This record gives sequence, structure tokens and C-alpha cells, in this order.
Amino acid sequence: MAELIISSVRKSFGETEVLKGIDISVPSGTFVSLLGASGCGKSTLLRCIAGLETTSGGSITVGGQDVTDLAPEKRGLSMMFQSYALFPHMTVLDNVRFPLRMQGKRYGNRAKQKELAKQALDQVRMGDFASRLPRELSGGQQQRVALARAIAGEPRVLLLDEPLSNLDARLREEMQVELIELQRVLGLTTVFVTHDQDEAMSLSDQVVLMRDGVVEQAGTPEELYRRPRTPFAADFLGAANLLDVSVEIDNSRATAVLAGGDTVPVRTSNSGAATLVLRQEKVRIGDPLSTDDSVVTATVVSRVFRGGEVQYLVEYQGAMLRVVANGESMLSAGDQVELSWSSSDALVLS
Amino acid sequence: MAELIISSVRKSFGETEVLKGIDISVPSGTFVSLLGASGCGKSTLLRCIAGLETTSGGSITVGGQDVTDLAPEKRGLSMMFQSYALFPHMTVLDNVRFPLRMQGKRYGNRAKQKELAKQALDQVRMGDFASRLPRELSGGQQQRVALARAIAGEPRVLLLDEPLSNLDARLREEMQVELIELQRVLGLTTVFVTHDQDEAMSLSDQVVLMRDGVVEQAGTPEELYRRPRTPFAADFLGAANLLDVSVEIDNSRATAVLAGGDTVPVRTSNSGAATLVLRQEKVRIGDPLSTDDSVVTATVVSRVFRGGEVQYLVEYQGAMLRVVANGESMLSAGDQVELSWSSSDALVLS
Amino acid sequence: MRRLKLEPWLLILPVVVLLLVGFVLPVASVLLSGFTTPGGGWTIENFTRFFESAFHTGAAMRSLRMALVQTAVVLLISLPLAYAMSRASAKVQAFMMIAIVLPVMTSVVVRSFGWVILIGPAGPLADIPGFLELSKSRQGLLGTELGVNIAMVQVLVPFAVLSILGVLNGVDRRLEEASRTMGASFGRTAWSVVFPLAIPGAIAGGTLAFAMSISSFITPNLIGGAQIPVLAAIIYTDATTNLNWPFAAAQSLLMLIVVLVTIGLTAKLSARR
Amino acid sequence: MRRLKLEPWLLILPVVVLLLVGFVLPVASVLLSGFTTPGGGWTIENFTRFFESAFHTGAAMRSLRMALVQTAVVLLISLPLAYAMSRASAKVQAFMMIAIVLPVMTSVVVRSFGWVILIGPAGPLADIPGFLELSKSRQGLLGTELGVNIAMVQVLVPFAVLSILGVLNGVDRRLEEASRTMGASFGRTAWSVVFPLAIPGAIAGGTLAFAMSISSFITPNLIGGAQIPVLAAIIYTDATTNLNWPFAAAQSLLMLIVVLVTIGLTAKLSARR
Amino acid sequence: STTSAPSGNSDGGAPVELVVTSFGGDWEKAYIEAVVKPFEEEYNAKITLVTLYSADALAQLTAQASAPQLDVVHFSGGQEAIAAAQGLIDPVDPADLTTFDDLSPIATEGLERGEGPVMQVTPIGIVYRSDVIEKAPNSWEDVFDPKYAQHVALTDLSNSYGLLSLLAVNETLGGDTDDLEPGLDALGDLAQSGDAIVIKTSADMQQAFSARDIWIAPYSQDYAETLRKAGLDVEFAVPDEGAPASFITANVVAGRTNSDLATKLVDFSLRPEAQATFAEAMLYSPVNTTTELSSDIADTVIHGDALSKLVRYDSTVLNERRAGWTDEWNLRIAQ
Ligand SMILES: Nc1ncnc2c1ncn2[C@@H]1O[C@H](COP(=O)(O)OP(=O)(O)OP(=O)(O)O)[C@@H](O)[C@H]1O
Ligand SMILES: Nc1ncnc2c1ncn2[C@@H]1O[C@H](COP(=O)(O)OP(=O)(O)OP(=O)(O)O)[C@@H](O)[C@H]1O
Ligand SMILES: [Mg+2]
Ligand SMILES: [Mg+2]
Repeated sequence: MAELIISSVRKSFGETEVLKGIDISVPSGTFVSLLGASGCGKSTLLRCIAGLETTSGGSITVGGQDVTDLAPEKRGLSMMFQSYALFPHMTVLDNVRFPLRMQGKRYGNRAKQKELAKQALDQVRMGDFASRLPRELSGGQQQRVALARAIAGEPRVLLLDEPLSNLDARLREEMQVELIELQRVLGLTTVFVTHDQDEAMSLSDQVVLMRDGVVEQAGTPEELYRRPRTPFAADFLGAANLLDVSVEIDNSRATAVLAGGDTVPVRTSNSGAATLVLRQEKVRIGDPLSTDDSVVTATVVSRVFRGGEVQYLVEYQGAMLRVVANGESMLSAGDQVELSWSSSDALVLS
Repeated sequence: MAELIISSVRKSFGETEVLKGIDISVPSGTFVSLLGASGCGKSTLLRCIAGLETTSGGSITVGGQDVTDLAPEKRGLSMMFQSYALFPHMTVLDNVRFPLRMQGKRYGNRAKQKELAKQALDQVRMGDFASRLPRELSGGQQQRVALARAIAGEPRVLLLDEPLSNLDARLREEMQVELIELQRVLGLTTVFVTHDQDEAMSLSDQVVLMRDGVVEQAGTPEELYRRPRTPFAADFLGAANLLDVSVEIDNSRATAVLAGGDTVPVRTSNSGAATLVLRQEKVRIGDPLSTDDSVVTATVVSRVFRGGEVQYLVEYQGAMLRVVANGESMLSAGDQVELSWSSSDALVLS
Repeated sequence: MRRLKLEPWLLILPVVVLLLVGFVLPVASVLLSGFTTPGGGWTIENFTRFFESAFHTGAAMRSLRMALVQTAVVLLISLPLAYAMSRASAKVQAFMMIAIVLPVMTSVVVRSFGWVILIGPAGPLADIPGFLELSKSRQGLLGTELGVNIAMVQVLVPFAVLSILGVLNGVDRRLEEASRTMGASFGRTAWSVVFPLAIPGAIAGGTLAFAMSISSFITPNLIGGAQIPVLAAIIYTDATTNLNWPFAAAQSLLMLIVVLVTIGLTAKLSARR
Repeated sequence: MRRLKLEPWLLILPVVVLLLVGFVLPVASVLLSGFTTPGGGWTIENFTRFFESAFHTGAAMRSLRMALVQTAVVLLISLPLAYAMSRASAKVQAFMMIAIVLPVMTSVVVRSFGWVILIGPAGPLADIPGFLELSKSRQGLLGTELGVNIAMVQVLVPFAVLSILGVLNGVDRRLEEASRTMGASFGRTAWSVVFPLAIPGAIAGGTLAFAMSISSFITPNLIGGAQIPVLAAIIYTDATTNLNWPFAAAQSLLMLIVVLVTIGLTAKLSARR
Repeated sequence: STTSAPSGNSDGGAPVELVVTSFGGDWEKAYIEAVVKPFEEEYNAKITLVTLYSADALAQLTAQASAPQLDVVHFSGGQEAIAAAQGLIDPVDPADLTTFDDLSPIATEGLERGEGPVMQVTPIGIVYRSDVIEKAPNSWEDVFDPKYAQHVALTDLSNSYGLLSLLAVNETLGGDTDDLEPGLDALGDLAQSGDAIVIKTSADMQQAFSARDIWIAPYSQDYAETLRKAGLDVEFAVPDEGAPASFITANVVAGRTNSDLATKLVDFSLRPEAQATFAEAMLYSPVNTTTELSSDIADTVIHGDALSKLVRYDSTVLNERRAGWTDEWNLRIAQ
């Protein structure tokens, strides 16, 4: 219900600069994921937005109002902490009812608040635990209560810090569906911190990829996946294999020379040193499907069973590549294999 | 370095029975994952093994010695907590050095201990943060320090409670490699709690699937994936689609009758009501590859972009099924599609 | 395992035994002397004398009333004070701690005389009692319960502050932050999140303050004088001046019972709430 | 934002102002009277008299020594005691708290007489001083520093216990559990994990105990008698009996300075460690 | 107001209140019996007793100089000299004392210095346990008897009885008020050696005899009587060398509205009936020569001409030197 604009926000802890000028603009009612490696500053940024950290510079606007110096409770947002921060002296229900109580007028009397809190608990499948104390819950259960508490108050902006990290796949998927639905129905502006690129891509309207306190790239999931601007982005979003190559352009036909001397066709207009990005699911093991495909020979290093598929680590000229085959594949370490890919799936970043 | 045997362990918190008789045997030097939904009792079981909870029944044996009534520090194991439990008054290095200090004789003098602790920190990529205090770290960084502390003491049995839940895919993979290597080199008996079935399957020698305080099924990853004994196991380990069918056997050829009246060939020898298990990656969208394949018609409900692939939710006769297509697929809600699968990929559990 | 719960007890068993032998037994034997006559026989005369004397029962009621008032005021001051301190930097916290403990380290006579200056007839607060119609004398707050209460509150505050502070320092700040992001103002956060979590500290501090208040007599004597007799002073006089040990013991026993009952009732009430 | 850090201060500003006006100013004015002659002029005679009197400096040294010993012993007892309490059930904890506070709620004369029975010439501990060659008399521990220390420790322990307990109740038990699973025994866990975390409580409790110890004189008088004179008692006598206000004020000022310096040094030392 | 006349109003109406200090305990009982009750009846007054030892009473008087809260104060340690010098108490006109003519000279000699009359006298001698000490001590030097080592209690100089006994011992050993060394040396050594303990208050003395195995102590006769009533086997002996005494004075506080009635109260306490009650209850020597003593106590209580043998030191001198002596004493006894 409110647009969120973050401009050149900086934050230092003593000497360490953790946020180095962050610009993000989140249109009203969109779902944005903050994605990035451990320690890149996601939680810190969220805390700045919530008003829990004094920024060292920059400004934050919510729904057109500059909130940079506003007290947290006046920002009309709600935050779920990475460490949950459940109130230990309140039952699960009272925890979830807390935001409703604090905005009393909007949510009517005690009974009404309890009913709404109960609904939020049901949404996270924790309705049966309403009268427990937080310490009597498992890790994943606590996480869901924290999530329920964050959504119960129907804030203008919802800030979620790794809300689903402790849930199993089934539950996580259910929660994702609930979240998306809630967000669509209420038009919540949501900032969702996650370390899981799959989750980020499947949930978000926008993905913001952070790296060491700066925004590496921002855009729709498909943009980031299909047109990563840096090897880091390509790798982070798609479990990609990165190979150092040198590109030669001859008559507007580009060829990449790999480490082993193999040459493969690529699509680029810049010659010189570059990085060849090969997503693991685009590389086939065994005969090429088409004669246009690039083919190299590599050695299997290890095999990991992953249920529906098998992941191989293969060595090509000193570089380790990850490729997947279907679950029945039974290669073993030392086997020589041919890797092939369509040149349209090979991305060159220079 | 020590075999771990858990026999009919029970645990109640007041009225609630959380563990209802758990039997697990972990051979020396193996890597076992405890897998299960949020709240099924994984952490509680780990705490019982560590000696932190009084069991209500059953016994626990480590390396042939009954430790059921032994103090935690005499069990020769090490546990990483779901909530990390880092010592707030010690630096990161001192946290990791703690188990070494406590077993002083084995780990030599202060300098030697510091060196070993530093090594463990490097293994989790936290070497640069040695002199920080825990509260000055991000969530994922704290998790890694806790992991380093758990492995530093080279225990006989290593208990890890969701050690990687807050890490991004890249780091998580690196940590997995480190863990496996450590475990292989030192022959550590490892019990690894996770909610992530992919992780469980790719790391473990054995997977123990828990459900509501009992062991649902235990075995190698491939066993559990290929021969789940219950619909729950099938679903939990493979994001499977479950359909209620009735099986008819005619001349030893089994046919499952689906909700819509469609009949598909299956492999089973029991007739009557059953559950048809279709893993999402085994179901193809579009024309069948072979004429033997089973084919049904369904309606696309939603499309989720997941990077390398696209996941569709489709409706078949009131049942929601998840299927995946490759990343370029562009169907939209309402489209009619044909789903097909090879009868050898359809599992029937009765 | 079961051991875990036993171990701490092994550690303190000696201390507990020491406490019992070193305190409960001798004090009990002294208190029992309240039932003896000077000759050595048994009697309840000391108790009947107490209940028949309006002076004694009046002083006891006053002591109880003053202790309750002081404890309440002490907690009202200490909770916000401890809260502010717990959120200050370590340096500021240490500084404030010393400032607050200062009265305790000061000789009681100096402290009391300071109050005499402040609330005595020439002091800036001298007009308050007339204004409040508390006292007809022109002695300011000297010789009034209010004066004693003010002086006592000052000595008692540090004890409550420190025990609340210890608890609050352990409260995760993220709880407050979470509360703030959910629309609770600073005040409501303090009220709904911080103070409830400080209750154990407040109970401990309140118990101490109450116990100290009801058993202290020097400050009441110096500020209140002969007109505001408190039970503890009467007991002291009976034992040391009047040499009436059995009567002093009987009154001490009664005082102890009243204190225990009060604390018990308060605990019951606060548990029910 | 910046507000977050200011808010608590707005809340306590009135309290701080009250403290200043209500305590620091009057006490400072009283203390300054240590520099005055009875006539009203300025002098440092009261200080020179103090330093020239072996009796006064001796008593001051004794007071300091006893306060330090008592504080150390109090902390040694209180840490394990508070630890054990913090790990007991809420019921047991409440019960123990009352048992420990009991001495504070008991009239000082009753309490002291209990000690007289216990450590006096007929008491079970009567032979200790001879055995330790502490005293040549057959008066047990009465009239010895040790006797006073024992009786004082008992009154001071509750204060230290309660302030440590508040801190320990807030310590996450999982820290101890983690320590145990890493091979640390109960004792080493207490030493390496629990006690370091209890330091803020121990500092608070120790400061209180030290301040109370050095400023109390009734128990020292009742147990130690005339032969164990402490500075606080001398000040009290000088002010109330000898009516030598300036001299009492001068000594109070010196006592305050010594206490502040001691606390400051201890804080410095423990910070360096 | 003028109707609440200084002389009280025997014709009914609200009683006039007098605030009077008391030494508590048995003294207070006797005082109530002998003075308070009959006086209240006779003068329609209401007497409020405030338990205050002499030093504390003087301290209060000083502190309340501008607005005194007490009407009559009793001193037992020579404090009346200070109070008179500072104008805290009013001089008593002999003409206002109906008993004046019957009073022994020692009771009235202070009047001209502005002090109140002496109302009670109690000798300082030796209190001893009669169950363990068979032969009554008859000399101040008996406290040094090795037989009694470890069983002697001395009194601190903060207590007037302690000062008086020190002076008595000192004189026995050849000293005087200009030379306290002999006494200080002897008693200081006794305390230092651990053969004697030093107590501060009468309560301590009771405790010393009951719980601390003390057999012998220089102290006053009135408290010996109190200890006896508390069930202890103690007797009081007057040493042959002579005994100092504590002279309890009754003083009228200056600046109070009811000082006439206060003077009447002082006078009342000097009446023979009151004096007799004091003697019966606490063995106080009567200062009114017309007092009649019962035969059981006539031998024990020093009265009549014997009174003049009791030593009364010059309060002014004592008050002047007390602080110095106290410092010296404290140094000698501190362990
Ligand atoms: N103190 C307690 N009192 C009552 N129930 C408890 C208590 N502690 C845990 N439980 C319950 O025991 C069950 C198992 O908890 P446990 O922590 O073992 O789950 P888990 O498998 O680790 O879950 P998660 O994956 O969410 O961490 C949960 O349903 C939880 O609510
Ligand atoms: N109080 C502090 N003092 C110093 N550095 C800090 C402090 N708090 C955080 N940091 C550092 O700031 C960086 C960013 O932390 P932040 O918590 O924002 O990371 P994050 O992106 O949320 O990581 P994660 O995914 O692991 O939770 C980290 O490198 C961390 O070490
Ligand atoms: Mg984070
Ligand atoms: Mg868990």
C-alpha cells in the first residue's frame, strides 16, 4: 500500500562500512527479495528501513513520506527478525495479538483481536499452539509464530528476514503460497530477505542482489537469471559454472577459446578475456543433441544423489564443473564424459 | 569413531509425548540425517542423545557404552544448537577454542589451541572474524561460528541441528563439502538434522525420516527415494504428487482408476484403494515420449519461474499437481495440457 | 539427565546448612525467648502487652504503612531509572550506578542531616507540609511520616535499581525493537514488553526494600524523631535501653510474621494477576 | 534513529534532577562543613586531627580492611548460591529468596544476639579463635574482627545474591548445555561460562555490599564492641553524642573518598583483566 | 493560649502536655509509678515519655535549639553543665522548689550554675556474680585479680559509668584528673591482653553477664539491681577506696511554653514519696533527707550523711577533657 524508496543509504559499525550506498525503489504493492551471501548486509538494510539503526547517510521514503528520522512505530511497517524476537512472557496468541493491541482502534476489542490473531496463526499452521509459550516450541514453530505476528498487523510495508529458513520444503511451499496470496490481496509492499535464490525467484516481482554492502543487480527474476550483468550474479542466481575464456571475433562470428584449447561458438560482440557462464542444467552429459552444440571432454570427479537427479562434479582442464543428469545415471569417478551445450545457452560476460 | 545406538527412546514434556519410542542405529563413522517436518521431534532427539534432556524411557549407547545416565560432558560428543548458543562474552576465536580448552591435555598449549581454532574458523570461511564478538556478526556468520565450534573438538559423535539453514546456496555447498571431508577423514559419526530433503539425500549415508515423534522410514537416500514405504515418505523426500486411485488387477496386469475415470497401468500386486505417487520431475507436459506412457488431461493453474526451470501447478479432477517444464516454457493459467508419465515411474502405495 | 538438576545443589548444600545453623537456629532461639518470663518460665504476656498497648500497635501499623508506601514509591522510581540505565552505554551505566549508590556509602548521619537541611524548617521544602496539611508544626517535614518516607526512599532506591537493572541488562533488545516495529511507542513498549520482563527483578528489589524499610530505625529516628516511632526503633530500645529482652523478642517475632505474610500475599496477588 | 537513544533519558531526567537536588547538594553542603570551625570560619583542622590520631586512622584502616574481606567473602558465597537458585524451579527459588532475605527482615538486635549465642563463649564456635590464634580471650568470636565479618557477611549476602540472581536468570541455559556437550564439567561450565556472564551482577552486588559494609555500625558495635571500633561508628558518635559536627563531616568525606577510590580501582582492575 | 495555663488546670478541661525524657526500662517504670501517675492526677497534665539517653537527649536539645520539643530532660552524665552553659535549659529558682529545704546539699549545688537539681544518685562500684565469686570484692584493684582473668567487663568511655569507673581505678592507683595514666595503663593492658572485654551500653552489660561468661565489672548500682531483676545472680559492692557516683539531674528545657509546670514536675520528683519509690525500685540514693526507707533496703542504699562520701567530679572539667581521654582510651583498648 506504500511505495518504499531507499536512496544511497549507508551504514557503518565503527570502522566497518556495512552498507555502502544502497539505492532501491520498491513500487507500492510489490514483492521484492533481497538476495545475497551471508554477511552482505541484508539484515542491516532491513533494520535501517525499519528505523532500528541510525543510518550514516542517505534517506528512506515510505509512501512519499521521508521516514529517515521517524521513530520505528510511526513508519507503519512490520518486521520479522532473523532471530524471531518472540516475547518470552506472552503466549503464542498474545505474541500474535501484540501488533493488533498496539493499534487498538483499528482492530476493535479483545475478542476481535484474538480472532484475528487466531486467523494469522492458522495461516502458518500454528493454530493448535495458541496457548503455548514460545520456549515450548520447536525452532520451525517459533519461526512461523514470528511470521504470523509480522503479518497480523497488516502493515503498509512488510519486512521479512529469512522467514522460512527453518521450514521443510512442504511447509515452506505452503507458507510461500500464503504469503503471496496475502500480499496480493492486501497489496502489501513486501521486502523479503532470503539466502535462497530459488525462493527469491519464485516469489518475487523484483529481486535485488546484494554483494558486500552494494546492490550488484536488481530486476525481475527472469532478467536476473537470463541477463546477469556479472559473473557473480550469474553464479549466485543459477548455480552456474564459470570458465575463463578469451573471445576472438572473426567476421562477426565470436569464438571462445577454452583453457584446453577447445573452441566453442558464443554470442558476444566484445573480444578479449571474458567469462563463459554455463548453467548446470544446460550442460548435457553424453552425445550432443544437435551438431551445432559445443562439445568438450571432461572427467567425472564425484557423484551426488539428489533424489530426482544426480549431480556430478566433473573436471575440465583443472576447472571443476557441476552438471546434472537424471536420477538413473550411474557414472562413477574417473569416467570420461562428453559435455555438450547449445551455444545459445552459453553466456559470455566480459 | 563410535557407534551410536538409540533404542526405544521416549520423551514427554508434561502431557505432550514428543518422542514415542525411537530406534536408530548409527554405525561408527557414518553420516546420518534426521529429516522431518517442523516440530516432529528432531531437536528433542538430538538433545536426548547429547544428554541434555532426561529421557522418559529407552536407552542410548555410544561406542558400546550405555550413556543414558551419563553427564553430557562424559559422552564425548559435540552438539551444534539450532539457535547457535554462542558464548556472548567470548570472541569468535575463544568460542571455537572452548572445546579445545576444555580438553586441554589433548590439544596442547594455548598457542596450539588458537591455531587449531583458527583452522576450524577458516574451514567455515570465518577466519577474518576471529576477534569479533558474536553479536557483531550476521545470522549466517554466527551459524558458521557455531559449526566451527562444534567440529573443533573432534568429538566421537557430532550432532548438528540445522547447521546450514541460514547460508546461501554457494556457501552451503562449500560447507557440505567441508563437512563430508571432515567426517570421512576423522571417521566422525555424524547426526545431521535438516529440514531440507535435498541436503539430506546428497550428504548422508543414511536418512532417518521422522514424523510426529516416530521413525517413519530409515535407509540410504536412494532406498528412501526409490522405495518409500508410505505416501508421507514419498511426498517428503521427492516433492511428489499423490493421487487417490483404486487398483484393479486383471490377469496379473494392474490398472489404477483415477478420479476422472482415466485408467493407467501400474506395477503392483495388491488391488483396492491405493495412492498413486508421481514425482514432479517424472511427469512430462505435452505429448508422451512413448505410446506405453500414461496420459491425462489437466488445466494449468499457475506458473512459477525458478531459474533453470518453470514449475506449473495444474489441476486434474480437483487434485492439484506440480509439474516442471524447462525454463523457456510459457504456458499460462487456463491452458489445457496433457500430462504423461512412464508407468515405471508411477509408484503405487496401498 | 537427572544429574543436571542435582549438581547445583551439591554445590550449595554447605551454604544452605551454614545458613540454617548460622542463622535460623540462633535467631529462632532468640525469638522464642519472647515466650519466656525473666525468671525463665513460659508466658504469652509479652504478646498480650503488645496488643493491649495502643502505642505499640500504632507504631507497628505505622511501620507497615510506611514500608508499603516506601516500597511502592521505590519501585515506581526504580523501574524507569533502571530501564534508562540498562539502555545507556557501559560508561554511563557505571557512572549512574555509583551516583545512585552514593547515599548508601555515605554515613547515615550525614545523609540524614542533608535531609534535615532540605526539608527542615529553613529548607526549600518547608512549606509543603503546611500546604498538604500534614503537620501543624513549623518543622518542615521533620517529624512527619512524609519526611521519613522521602529520606528512606532515597536509601532504598539503589537496591531496587540494581536488582532490576541486572534483569533488564539481560533482556534482548530485539524484543523492544520488535515491539517498536509493530506500532508500539517507547512508552507502550516499556509498559507491555520491558516492565513485565523486569518483574522478577522488581519482586526481588521490592522484597529487599520492604525488608530494609521495616527493619531500619536510624533514619526514622533522625528525621522523624520521637513523634514518629517505628516498631524497629521500639524493639531496639526495648532490647538495649529497657533491657527487656523477652518483650523485644516478642515484637521482633510479630514483625517477622507480618513481613512474611505481606510478602507472601503480594507474591500470591502478583501471581494471580 | 537518534531518538531511540534519547527517549529513555527524557523519562529519567526528573529522577536525575531530583537525585541531584535531593541528595548531592544537601550532602555536599553537609560534607563541606568538615572544613568549618564551630565559629563558622574555614579550617582543615578536622582533617589534621584525623590523620594525627592513631585511633581514627586505625579505625579507618580496619573499616576498609573489613569491608574488603566481607565483600570478597560475600561474592564467593553469593555466586554459587545465586547460580544454584537460578537453576532451581520458580517455587524453590522464591522459597530460598525469602530464606536468604530473612536476616534483613529481622531486627538487628535479635540477629546479633543470635550470633552472640552462636559465636559467644558458650557457643559451638567458641574454640575457633583460640585455635586460629585470633584472640587471647575466651570470648569466642565476640569482640573479634572475624566475628563481625561473619555476622556482616550474613546480612550482606542477600544483596549480592539478588543482584547476581537477576543477571543469571537472564542467561540462556543453552549456553551451559553447549558447554557441557563440549566436554566441560559442571564446575568448569560454572567457572568459564556462567560466572563470567554474572560479572555485571557481581560488580553491582559487590559495590552495594562494600558500601553497606563500610557504612554500617550497629552490627559491628553489637558483635565487635568497643574494641573493634569502625569508622562509621565513630562518625555516628561524633555527630550524635559528641556533637562535633564538623569533625564527623570531615571523617564522612574521607570515608566517601576512600570508598569511591576503592570502587574505581576495582573497576579499573577488573576492566583490564 | 492563655487558658492552658502554665499551672495546669485542675478545674477540668484538656490536660496540658509535657514531653519528658526517660532512660527506659526499670527506671521508667519507677518514674511512672513515682511521678507520672500522681503528677498527672494532681495537675491535670499529660506526660509523654521519650526514651533518650543523656547524650542523645543533649544532641536533640542542641539540634532543636530554635524550636525545642522537650519540656524536661534527665541527664546522668554531667551533660547539664553543657546544656546550662549553652542556655538550652532554664535555671531553676530555689524558690520554686517546695522541697528545697529538705534537699541534701549535693542536690542543689548545681542550681547556681544554671543546672537542674540532682534527683537521683547511684554509686559506681563493682557488680559481680555472687554464684561464682564468694567473697565480695572490696577494692577497685579486685578487677585485676588473676582469678577473674577472662571474666572481667570494662565499660567504654562513651558511657559515663565507664568514665567514672576509670577515674575511680585511676585514683586508687595514684592518679587524679590531671594524670589519667595509671588508670589508662592498667585498664588498657587488661583489655589488650584479652583478660577483659569492653562493653558500651547497659544492654551489653546484661548480655555480658548472661551470655558472655563475665563475673565482675565496675558499674552502677541501679543497673546491678536491674540485672538482678532480670534473673541474674549479681550483687553490688562499694569498694573501700570510695566510690564515684552518677548524679541524675532533672532539667527544665528553655524556650518552652509550659516551663512553670515543668518546674513543678521537677519539684514533684524530689518529694520524699517519689524518692522512696526510686530507692525501692532501683536502689537510688534519695536526695531528700526526709525520705523514709524500708528496712530491707536501708542497709543497701547509701543515704543520709554517707551520701557526702560519694565523689562528684566537676562536670565542667570532665566535659572538657573527656574527648582527649576518650581518644587515648580508644587507642589503648582497640585490638
Ligand atoms: N518445553 C516444551 N514443552 C512442550 N512441548 C515442547 C517443548 N519443547 C518442545 N516441544 C514440542 O515438541 C515437539 C518437537 O520439538 P522439536 O524441537 O524436537 O522439533 P523439531 O523437529 O526440531 O522441529 P523444527 O524443525 O521446527 O526445529 C514440538 O511439537 C514442540 O512444540
Ligand atoms: N555490531 C556490529 N559490529 C560490527 N560489524 C557488524 C555488526 N553487525 C553486523 N556486522 C557486520 O555487518 C555485515 C552485515 O551484516 P548483516 O547482518 O546485515 O548480514 P546479512 O546479509 O543479514 O547476513 P546473513 O545472511 O548471514 O544473515 C556482516 O559482515 C557483519 O559481520
Ligand atoms: Mg541476516
Ligand atoms: Mg529443531
